Amino acid sequence: MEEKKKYPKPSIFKPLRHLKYLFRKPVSHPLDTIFTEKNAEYLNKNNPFRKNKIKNSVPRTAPDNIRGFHVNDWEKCIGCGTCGEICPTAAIEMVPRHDLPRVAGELQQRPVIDYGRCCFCALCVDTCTTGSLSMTKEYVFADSNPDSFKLMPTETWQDQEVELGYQKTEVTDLLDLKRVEMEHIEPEERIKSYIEVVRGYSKEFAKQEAARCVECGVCTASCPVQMHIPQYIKAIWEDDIEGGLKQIYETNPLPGVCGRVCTHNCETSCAIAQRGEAIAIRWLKRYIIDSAPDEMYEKIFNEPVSEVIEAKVAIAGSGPASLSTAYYLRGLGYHVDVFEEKNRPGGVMSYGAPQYRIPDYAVEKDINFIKKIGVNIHTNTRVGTDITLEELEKKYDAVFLGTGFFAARKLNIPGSDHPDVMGAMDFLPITRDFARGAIKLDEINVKKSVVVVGGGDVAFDVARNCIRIQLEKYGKADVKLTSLETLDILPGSDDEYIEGKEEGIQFFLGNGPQEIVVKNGKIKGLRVWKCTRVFDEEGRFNPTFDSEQETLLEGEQVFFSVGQAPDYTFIPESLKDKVTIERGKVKANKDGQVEGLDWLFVGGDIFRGPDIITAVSDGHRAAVAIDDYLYTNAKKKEQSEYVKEIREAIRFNNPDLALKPTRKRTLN
Amino acid sequence: MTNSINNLELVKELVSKTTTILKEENIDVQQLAFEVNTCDIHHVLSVLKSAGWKQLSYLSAVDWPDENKFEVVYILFNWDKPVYVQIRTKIDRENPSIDSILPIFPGAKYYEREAHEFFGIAFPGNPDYEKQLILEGWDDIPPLRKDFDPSAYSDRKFPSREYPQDYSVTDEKNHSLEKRAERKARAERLRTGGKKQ
Amino acid sequence: MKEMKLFLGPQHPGMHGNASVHMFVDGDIIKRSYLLPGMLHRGFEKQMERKLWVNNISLIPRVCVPEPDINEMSFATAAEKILKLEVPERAHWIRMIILELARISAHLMAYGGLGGPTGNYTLMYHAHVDRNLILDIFEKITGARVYHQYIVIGGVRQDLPDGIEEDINVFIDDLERRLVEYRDLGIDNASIVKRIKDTIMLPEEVVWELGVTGIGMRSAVNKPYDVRKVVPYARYDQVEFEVPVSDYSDARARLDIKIKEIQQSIIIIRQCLAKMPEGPVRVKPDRGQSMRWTVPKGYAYAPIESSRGEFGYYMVSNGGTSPWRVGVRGASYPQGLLGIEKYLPGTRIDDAALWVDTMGICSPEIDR
Amino acid sequence: MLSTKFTPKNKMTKAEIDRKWWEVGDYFRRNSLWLLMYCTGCCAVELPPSMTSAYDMERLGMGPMATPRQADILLVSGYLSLKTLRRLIYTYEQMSEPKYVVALGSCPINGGIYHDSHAVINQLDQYIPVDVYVAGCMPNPESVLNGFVDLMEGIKQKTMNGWKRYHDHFEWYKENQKNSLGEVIVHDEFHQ
Repeated sequence: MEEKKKYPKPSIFKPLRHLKYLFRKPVSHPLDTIFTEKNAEYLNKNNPFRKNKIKNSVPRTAPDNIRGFHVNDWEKCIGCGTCGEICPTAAIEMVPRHDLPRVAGELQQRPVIDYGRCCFCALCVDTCTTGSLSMTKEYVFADSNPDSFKLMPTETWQDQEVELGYQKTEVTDLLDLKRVEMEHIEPEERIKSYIEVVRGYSKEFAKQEAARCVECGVCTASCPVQMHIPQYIKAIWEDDIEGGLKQIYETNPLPGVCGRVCTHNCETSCAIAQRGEAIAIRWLKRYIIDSAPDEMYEKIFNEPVSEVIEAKVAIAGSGPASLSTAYYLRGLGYHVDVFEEKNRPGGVMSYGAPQYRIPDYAVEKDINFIKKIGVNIHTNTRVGTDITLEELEKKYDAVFLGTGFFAARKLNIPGSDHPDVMGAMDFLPITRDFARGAIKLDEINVKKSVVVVGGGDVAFDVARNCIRIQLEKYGKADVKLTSLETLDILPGSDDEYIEGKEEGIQFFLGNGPQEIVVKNGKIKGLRVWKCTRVFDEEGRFNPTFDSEQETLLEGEQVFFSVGQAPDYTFIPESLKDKVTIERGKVKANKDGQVEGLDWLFVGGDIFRGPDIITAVSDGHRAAVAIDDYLYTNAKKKEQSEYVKEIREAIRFNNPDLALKPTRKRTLN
Repeated sequence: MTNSINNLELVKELVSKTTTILKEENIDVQQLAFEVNTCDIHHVLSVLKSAGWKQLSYLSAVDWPDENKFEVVYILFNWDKPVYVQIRTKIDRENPSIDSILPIFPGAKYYEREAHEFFGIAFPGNPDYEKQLILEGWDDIPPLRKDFDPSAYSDRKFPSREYPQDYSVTDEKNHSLEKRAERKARAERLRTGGKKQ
Repeated sequence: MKEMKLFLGPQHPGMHGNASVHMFVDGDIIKRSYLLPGMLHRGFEKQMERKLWVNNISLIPRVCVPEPDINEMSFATAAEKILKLEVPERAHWIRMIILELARISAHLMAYGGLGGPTGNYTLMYHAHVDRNLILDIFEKITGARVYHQYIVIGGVRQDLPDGIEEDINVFIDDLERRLVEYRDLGIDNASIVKRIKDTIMLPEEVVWELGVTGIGMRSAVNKPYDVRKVVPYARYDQVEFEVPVSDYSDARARLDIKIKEIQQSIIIIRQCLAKMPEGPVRVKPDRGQSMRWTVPKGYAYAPIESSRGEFGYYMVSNGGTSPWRVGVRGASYPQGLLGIEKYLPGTRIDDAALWVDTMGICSPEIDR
Repeated sequence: MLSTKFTPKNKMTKAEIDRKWWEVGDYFRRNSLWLLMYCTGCCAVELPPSMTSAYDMERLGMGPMATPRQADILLVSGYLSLKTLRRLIYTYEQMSEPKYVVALGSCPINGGIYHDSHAVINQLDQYIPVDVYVAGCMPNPESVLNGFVDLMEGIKQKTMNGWKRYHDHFEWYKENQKNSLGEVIVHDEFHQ
């Protein structure tokens, strides 16, 4: 450092050139682009020399994507709380708002933001499931009271309509709106056999799908049994199959079945479905069941429940409602006998839904566990013929009826008495037995061309079964499906429609059948009129037709899938007048206890309907109600701590009535 | 840099000649990581320094409570042969101590003081390592250890605001949210280990 | 003569940021000195471990306040190194524009900061007005003036808004013209030069002893030791720029390099705007919703050239939803702590503020 | 009217005279506020634009002041770590009265993003009284300036009396300071 650096000789005049800025326009922002109106008013009044200088003052308008204070569109917001979950500063708290209506897919709560925490990162906006939350261009807020910084965002900011600033775009979105592709067997392949259509997730894909869940739990309220959906999805993501299995069995004893054929109201109300594809909740449940080894099941009830309560319950039928009742009663500590008329238990699971949707091994896996915990299932025993209801009443302390809607219903139109006209519930059990190999192909009466009437899932089951049988029998398929409802109000699920279409069903939607045309003792086809409306203004079923638009759907056979009917022949004369039956369903209280007959409980189709998962919930409620009815008078009721715990869990999880989600059609 | 591959080879050769390498990682084309025995640290660092890696970019520690170890990290850099070299070594978590590298890199002085302050690692050889640097009047375990919970500490020492207004509208008869929370808590209890994320 | 203790900061107009230089002086000459850091300690490294990968973007810009973007960039690159994630091409170029604008703004702030210790307030006013224009551009691009939270793992948060190229071009053209004025007012101003030349020298040996990087190092060793050149990140290997150097490191030389670097940054931004391709700007690091993003196990160190030197995040991931450990290598660590302790003694009291200013000492990144 | 007692018209009590003088003082004070230049946290980075030509705070009669004894406003710009809080209390107690505290950003209100940090306090008004809070993280210069005008208006309306509260509740403030800081004054190698 001895020699000092020589710099070019600096000038003393050069800096003076800056004097030119004296004559330039000032760069300062004018006062009227800084202050709010209130503060401008103060400044105007305060200075005696510059009175009313600042006019129409508004703080500078911010650019388009500025992250200012929040607004929340309450019409759109569903109270899922994802904003609060992601908030890095824990500034967002969800507060209960019971003044909001309680509907499916929404929670009665809304976010409140603490601006003493908020860091204006807008992650809440980016992750909002509905897109209701956004940020404004407002950024000025000062106050002397520190308590005034906790604000509930509504559509307005400080009661003013304001311009929106930062809003989420496709790029900034932090949710994963696309479902992880589920592998399906290709249509050409699957119609050749009864192989299961949906392959199920692999571990990797299941974890990816599970990672999409935001754990908001809006789904649970619309699930009839209120399963712990977010928690078991999280268990999958954390690779904790055992925990997931335990969580599932808390509320659903038929998860293998429900993982395949549930009506999945949960997915309809899923928060992700607000803007994207719902989480594949049903398939994730199936993933847990498929990947849980048999040994793991022992950990659900890790010691056999010996009969702790000396009371016996008989159950008529072995469908979902009956098996659910049996499972929970067994868990509560009762002796349970199930009577089934067919030679396999399962009811609609074994004889209704087709094999390609729900294979026998899945049904067996569920039922085996129910058997394993000590439920006795007596097959080939029909209540009413093999054993009467009166006998059951005498031998048992309580009786549960879950006999279902197993009779076919037909439309009363000309020609419907023809032998080639079949009802769905007559046909489906045959196909199921055929798929099992119990019936030969020749014994099935399916003609070369077929017309199916109905738009529900069952109609699709019939149609797709027909395709499979026709292909095997004749080498080619010809199935027409007609329903009153057009596609937008079709009761069947989207999956069924898509898959049915892929498999070659010809659709004639929006038509009302008028006559089955019979010539020379053979069916020629079905004459239909265009349906102009299905429901009247009050929303009641009241179809009208336009006779001008008439079509003849050609076919040699007609299947009616226009609903099922109960069969109450097993109810003896002595009880007939005590049981009230309204519109085919037994009248009972909320839990299924028949009025006037305290020992008799009902559930499933004959009580509430219409799907498997509701039947399971009926079963759970009935089991708890039966426990209430029997427990106080039971002779022996000492329990170990472990059994007490199980009983407590079952009673705790007793489901409320589900909220019905309003369905959004994604197809067009 | 065109010869970055050669530089990587050079470092690998240099380190493998000097010491036994427990683990080697190629992080990218200009970054290498070696895990070595604690006793070899000084040797490796001085060899690297004399080979041109004379800038100590970073020195710190990582806590691995499951293994009951602290991992001390040294990152060296050579501006002429641009390769970042991470040298790591694991030391015991109980009474952690590692000799100071001040004789090799004088610039390590404050890094070591900080590592002592935040992890409690002793650096014998560094005259000032026990003096407090960033914290003042600290009265708990060193804060960057995994078993220190800042949230609990904050709750204990610094009260949070309780706002008077809560915006809630509640209905005595409506228990849907409470029930939901109870169910959630129950389901959470059923979890069995699994992989902790 | 009796030794006397003086504090420079934390509350002192010549001090940048909330830190304190303790000096023991004899007359005007500093005998002993050290920095008292920690006034801005927030426990960042601990906080990062406790936040999700996605949440961290709202935390990290706060590590260094005058130039927040380098934190985002360093964090994102470190995570991308562990993830082995390919960032979309356009995102690289946008990142470079942001980083260079941030560098200009930090340099302007430091250059204007010279006004404090030397009493040249005109310079400070001019520099801050220009810096304010950069903040306005940032606000248009990212939605916030200072904490942009814009560079994220996998790219940038959103694409550039329409018409921003025009705004940037107008600004950098204007700034380029004004650079001459900045020289006139500052380093070529006779009164200032007299004050700053040959003060607080940094000899080459000291550089290696301290481990100083950045402008301090380049002004002393006369070699283009710039992370952008030596270990190029983003697309710095595809733009042409010079690294200004000097072989005589006094306060004036360092400020001279600052002005030259602003010039180079302008050149880089021009090239970026010209070469930037169209296309996507962001890829998600993982499937699923953001709160369940994970980064595989691994270690990475991501060095970035900040306005003060090599700035880097050392990141350790355990495969979870949050980082296991993030260590911050503050660029001003060596000159701020060891430099003040070892090298300030022997200089005059009034030069301490110049050291803090020209070496670029950013107290929040020392304290974290 | 029975009263014959004569009250001199122009005689004011001492308290009234004091009040009048305060009003006069307040008028000048609020039009010439001096801001203590103590950058305690990140929000300080928005102060240079507010002070320099871009937003030009001097149009409000405000300016930076280097020493606490001559300053009117203590600006708490953002979060406060424990170490700073200690110095802030020294500074606050050194300032001459009347003195006002303006807190910028989320952090002094309820901890902000550092609410769970081991080094940062959550509520500033536990330790010293605060007169105006400005929301934002960080607040734009516009918000800062609007906050200052709020303060002026408050001075006019005599609602900004945090410094009186500090006198009245001195024990309470000291108690809180002690609970969080341990000891307000430290003795270590840095402060021999």
